Amino acid sequence: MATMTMIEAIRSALREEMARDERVVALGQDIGQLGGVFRATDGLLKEFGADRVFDMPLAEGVIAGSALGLAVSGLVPVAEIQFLGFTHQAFHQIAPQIARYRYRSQGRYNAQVTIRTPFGGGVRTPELHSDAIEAQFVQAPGLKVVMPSNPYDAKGMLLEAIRDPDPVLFCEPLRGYRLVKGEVPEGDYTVPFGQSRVTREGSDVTLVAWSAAVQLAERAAERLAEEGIEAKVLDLRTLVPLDVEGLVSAVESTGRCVVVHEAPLTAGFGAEVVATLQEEAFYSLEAPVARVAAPDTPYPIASIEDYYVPSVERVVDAVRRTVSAK
Amino acid sequence: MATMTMIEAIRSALREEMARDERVVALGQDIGQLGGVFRATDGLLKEFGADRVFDMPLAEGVIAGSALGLAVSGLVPVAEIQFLGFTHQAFHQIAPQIARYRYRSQGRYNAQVTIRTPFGGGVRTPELHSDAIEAQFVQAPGLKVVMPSNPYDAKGMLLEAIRDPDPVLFCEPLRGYRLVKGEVPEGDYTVPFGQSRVTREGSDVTLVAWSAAVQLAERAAERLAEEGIEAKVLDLRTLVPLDVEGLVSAVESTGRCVVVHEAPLTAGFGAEVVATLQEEAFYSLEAPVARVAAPDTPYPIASIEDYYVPSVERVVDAVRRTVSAK
Amino acid sequence: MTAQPTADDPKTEAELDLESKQEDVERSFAGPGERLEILSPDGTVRPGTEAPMSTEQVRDALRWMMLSRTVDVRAISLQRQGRMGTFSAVRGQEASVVGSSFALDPARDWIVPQYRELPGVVRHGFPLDGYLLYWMGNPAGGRVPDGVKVLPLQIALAAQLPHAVGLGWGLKLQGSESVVATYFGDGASSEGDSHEAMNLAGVMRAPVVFFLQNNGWAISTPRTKQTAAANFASRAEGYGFPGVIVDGNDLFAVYAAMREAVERARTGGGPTLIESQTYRMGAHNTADDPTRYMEPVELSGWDERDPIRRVTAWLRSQDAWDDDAEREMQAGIDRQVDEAIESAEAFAPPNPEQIYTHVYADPPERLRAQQRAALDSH
Amino acid sequence: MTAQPTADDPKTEAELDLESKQEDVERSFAGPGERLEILSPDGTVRPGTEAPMSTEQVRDALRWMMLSRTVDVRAISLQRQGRMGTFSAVRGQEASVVGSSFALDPARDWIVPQYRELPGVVRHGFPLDGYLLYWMGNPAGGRVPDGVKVLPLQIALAAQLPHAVGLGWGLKLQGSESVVATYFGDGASSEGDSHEAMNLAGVMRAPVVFFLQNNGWAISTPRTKQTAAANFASRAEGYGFPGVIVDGNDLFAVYAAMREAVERARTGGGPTLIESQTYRMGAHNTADDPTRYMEPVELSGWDERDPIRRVTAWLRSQDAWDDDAEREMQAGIDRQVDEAIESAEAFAPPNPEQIYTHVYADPPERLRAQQRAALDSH
Ligand SMILES: Cc1ncc(C[n+]2csc(CCOP(=O)(O)OP(=O)(O)O)c2C)c(N)n1
Ligand SMILES: Cc1ncc(C[n+]2csc(CCOP(=O)(O)OP(=O)(O)O)c2C)c(N)n1
Ligand SMILES: [Mg+2]
Ligand SMILES: [Mg+2]
Repeated sequence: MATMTMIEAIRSALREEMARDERVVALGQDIGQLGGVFRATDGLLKEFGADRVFDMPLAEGVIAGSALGLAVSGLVPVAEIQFLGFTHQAFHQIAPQIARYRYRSQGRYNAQVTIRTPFGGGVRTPELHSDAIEAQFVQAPGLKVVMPSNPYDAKGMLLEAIRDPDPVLFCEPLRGYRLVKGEVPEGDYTVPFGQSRVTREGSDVTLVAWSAAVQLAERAAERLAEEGIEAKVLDLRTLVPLDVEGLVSAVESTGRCVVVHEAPLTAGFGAEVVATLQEEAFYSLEAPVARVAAPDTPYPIASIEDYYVPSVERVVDAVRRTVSAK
Repeated sequence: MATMTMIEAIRSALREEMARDERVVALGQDIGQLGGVFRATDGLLKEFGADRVFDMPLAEGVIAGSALGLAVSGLVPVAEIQFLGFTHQAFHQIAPQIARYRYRSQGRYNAQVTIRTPFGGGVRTPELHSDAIEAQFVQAPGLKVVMPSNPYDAKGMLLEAIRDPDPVLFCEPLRGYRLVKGEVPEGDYTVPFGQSRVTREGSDVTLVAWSAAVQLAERAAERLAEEGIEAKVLDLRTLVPLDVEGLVSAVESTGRCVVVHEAPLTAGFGAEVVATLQEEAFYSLEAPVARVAAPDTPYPIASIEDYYVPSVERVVDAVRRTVSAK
Repeated sequence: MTAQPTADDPKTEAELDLESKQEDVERSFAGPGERLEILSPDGTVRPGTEAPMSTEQVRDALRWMMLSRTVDVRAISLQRQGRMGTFSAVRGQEASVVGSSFALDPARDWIVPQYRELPGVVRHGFPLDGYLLYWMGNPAGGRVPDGVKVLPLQIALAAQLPHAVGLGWGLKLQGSESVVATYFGDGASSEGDSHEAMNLAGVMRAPVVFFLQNNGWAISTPRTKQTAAANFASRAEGYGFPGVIVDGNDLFAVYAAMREAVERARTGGGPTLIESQTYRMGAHNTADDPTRYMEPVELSGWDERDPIRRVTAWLRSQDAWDDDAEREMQAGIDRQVDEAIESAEAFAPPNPEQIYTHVYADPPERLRAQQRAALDSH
Repeated sequence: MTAQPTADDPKTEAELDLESKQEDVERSFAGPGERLEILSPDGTVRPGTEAPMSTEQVRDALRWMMLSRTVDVRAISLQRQGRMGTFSAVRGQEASVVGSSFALDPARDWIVPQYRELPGVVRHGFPLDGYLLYWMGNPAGGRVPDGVKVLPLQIALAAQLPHAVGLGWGLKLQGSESVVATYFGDGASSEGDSHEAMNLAGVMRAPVVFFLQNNGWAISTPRTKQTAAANFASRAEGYGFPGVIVDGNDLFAVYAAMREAVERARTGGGPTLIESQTYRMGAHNTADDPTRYMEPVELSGWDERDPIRRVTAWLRSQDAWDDDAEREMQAGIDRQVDEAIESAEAFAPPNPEQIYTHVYADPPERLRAQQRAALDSH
């Protein structure tokens, strides 16, 4: 096992899978010669050549839409959209086209398409680069929405995504690209979708998070431990499919829950987490499930983003209120 | 007061406001000579002329995006997108552009833009015409999302929308266009946003709905009354702004709640309703809030749509379970 | 506002509008002198040109054109009887659709349709009963049979174009000699997808023929409100590949232009944009009322340009057609259409369970639970 | 796969790629013989053309160009010191931006920018300190002062183009004689928004000038991977209005072409697409490392085409420029830039409350509550 950053884990998944399966092709803006604006695809052009790694025109809609066509032709495309905020430009191809192609064709065609895209705040990017709009893709049945939080999952889930016969939106936490490190096996392994993971045990409250918010929850849990509150941290890992069972049992075991996400509060995926818990674990809940999220405003400009993205303090506060409720 | 259908009420709001305020212009596909595919704009071209009513090229993105420019120029555009399912094509102009223009410009410019668009099932339209994707616009801070269920509200809320200095997505229930009739005042009146309305009193359970689902909830309530269950029906009317107070007090008064919507269950706006109730009315809830929604699949083809869109039976079933819980 | 109609004479605007609309319709046929035309309205071949198809091929093409017209009539009547959903007729565009499809090889080439190409996709292998089933609202109609190289009909206009480019590009990467023909309308051409797709096709030299059916209308919107360009074919230059205009009511011109484009694509020459200038001889679909926006002359005046009439006139001039032949062919077509309708109507009725199938290869547990719950309650 | 590099010689591909990339760069300057060029690299006016600006105007334009270059240098160094966020330099495109803006009247015309037009929007009235404030990440920098006819900088490429069209069209409807100039890059031109906007502008004959700065690159993507078209100006024909190509490093050509386009728009002649063929003489922005994709020759070899050098050479030939004049002007610019940076850095520091303001005129109660809660906790 080697220690890798998120970006290294992603790059190694791409490299290995392209070597293993010659149907895999990579496409996106600046992914060739430059190796991607974050170097996720660094070296791929050199290793696999210009017939498998494509610098695309600046048009997200056709990056997504042509990936569907490539899949129908028999290839296995892995597309990069430079930032999740620019999937807005491809929304009409992702939600009503790629996600529905199996359904529309009643199983004749499937869209084995992976769309990789970074998102999330805290790194002082210009407008629209940090938008956490993952929940908007959850209402696109047919699509899977995958949210790795660490290098191990990033590699294993990216391999799973590329091999999944159905389309996957694979969201990468920008902030974690170089900051989050972890052990990553060299060879082939996959992390199945729909299986959440407890990253820290605790009996007083369950913190539910995904992507970069997992580290936030863990930091909050450390802080809480100092004051004697033991928080369990649950990494959802995938929003679609949602691990209802894992979620429910993690929360039932503590009776209290705080959901943490980077997207604005209203209609963020946290709402679904709460609604699901409320339906499935109603009688185990000892206090209202709290949500710690960004406010209902656009992502602000760099100098004030730290007041926007949920902080350890806000999580700690919410947990304190939740454990003391009733 | 005259009795009007939904479509007549909408048309009368457009006509009256265009007569009252010469800055108001209408634009959209087939809205001129044809009067719109549902005749919402019938007669406007003749009455107000080709300098205020515009048949647009077939491009939803620029219908929305140019409406923002028209607003900046000093006009008050009312754009029609032929079906909500085709706002997918305009998503990149609505969510990250129109909705954020006031914020981006720190108040220098505002997008006084109304986007009218029909949606909803039960009328045997081709694919994509019935999609209920309203929740996807709730995560677009800066935008208001308005969901009239009846002619009175349709007119009053459309007038409110056109005069609102901020952008409004105004979703019209396709199924109700000609079916739903009601009393509508002739002259000028507005229905303020963020005020839900109890359309039927009841003490056993509260049904929360918006748009065409309100009539569904009402029919279910009638059926339930026959078996002695008294259901209150709450019409949310607007998703943004959300009337948290009205919602909470309507549900607190019954202690039980069922949310009904046409969109797929997972991450539909029903999730937000449940999450909000759970946060604000936790100690009043005597049973889990149930959600009656479409399944997590794309909108199906015409002949099976009646099994997809929530039915009176499904609402009645859910209420029975909810009132007998505990 | 400038140039606003005076309140007391609002009609002027409407009148002006109608006049300009009539001009529009004419204008959309005024090619820049470079429109490919072979078969004249009177059925003669224009001087200096020649028929690009054999008499046998022409008879075969005529059969597809007549079949298409027959299906239109029957489908509209089925719709009126409540036996069919919304239906978009091909009437007027038969030469455009059939002529272009005849240049394709169903064994290796692909069609990526919009929704108004019935005889083309059926000739390519999509069964007629399945096609009708789709418009009857049966989910089974959505399934293109295995081996048939046609993608699903597209309702979101122009969204098929990026798919066609990806498909063609992918086939080329895999060393195939297949060509992808994708269809779209004058209306669809205004969508951003149309631009992004053609531009990418140019960059990748994808073997794609963009077949733009300019039928003068997008529902009620005339061509001149769709674009200020003199024609659509000129867009191709901006993508680095050839654009050609053909008389879309001329079977020979359409076929010849398509054959050349397909050949170019097949031999590595990249994409072509073909603007087929044709005319929608009727309503947009069964829900549309064209009298609201078309003049009676527009609705009837196109009969002389009827693409079918031209072909029969030519066949007659070749002594390869007469009333008997016509009766016989029509009778055969009627039987075929009857059978297809019967077969579609006899098809297994739709099943609510089909809502849940083909969403995912391996559905999330939550979706399985929804399916179980629904089946319990039905 | 066809044409895949053999596994044992993977370098061939990379080498081939580099070669073709160098060709690309050259090709993006090979206009089709119709490129407007007035001022040669050596500072002389080409035979048969004449300077379209007075010496005074040229000196003024030069000042804006030098200001721009000075801001670039200072901003990059501020960024390295952590006093400024990501910054996109104008270097190499000064003639393109300044020349085009000089044809606009700040009192009535509008600029709808992308993000690489600093001297243009500042000349139009956007204060330099406010501009810097924006890139320093202060929300106040987003506010265009009242009365200044500039829309906010746009980060989502090409999304500004529909706004520009709506603005121009709306102004025309209200009887104004204002013209809207909108800027976008060769990269942005591939977005669907670019097509939809230009097409609508044609239909509405909106008084809009589409000023496409083809600087050869979109981050690392060379022009020839952006489109297979020989040039971008040819797209205009497909929208029914004129398209022109200018040497974008030639202040006179840019100004002359823009002046004509603005005049056409102002007098009801509708839109124009101007392709300004220029060159990004450096990194995409402060986060970019162009040595990964540009050859050293590409990075340095453009100095002789430096748009500033040409203008000073011309002024010298007119005896209107010398080393003293240059020193003096540079000193004044340095003072101005110092002051702007000082003023930006002295600006009221950002306030977390600004997260909540300007979202709505009348914020929903829930947002107010979020704001109250946040303020309690800070
Ligand atoms: C993205 C999108 N917007 C709007 C519609 C509604 N609509 C259906 S057909 C049509 C007109 C299409 O015109 P054209 O592309 O010329 O094709 P034609 O019907 O003439 O064959 C419209 C606006 C749609 N189906 N898709
Ligand atoms: C819709 C969108 N996609 C991607 C990006 C990321 N991005 C920022 S600048 C850039 C290149 C822009 O190239 P061009 O339009 O030529 O402008 P230039 O930077 O050369 O001035 C890209 C891809 C973006 N900002 N917006
Ligand atoms: Mg058409
Ligand atoms: Mg560029």
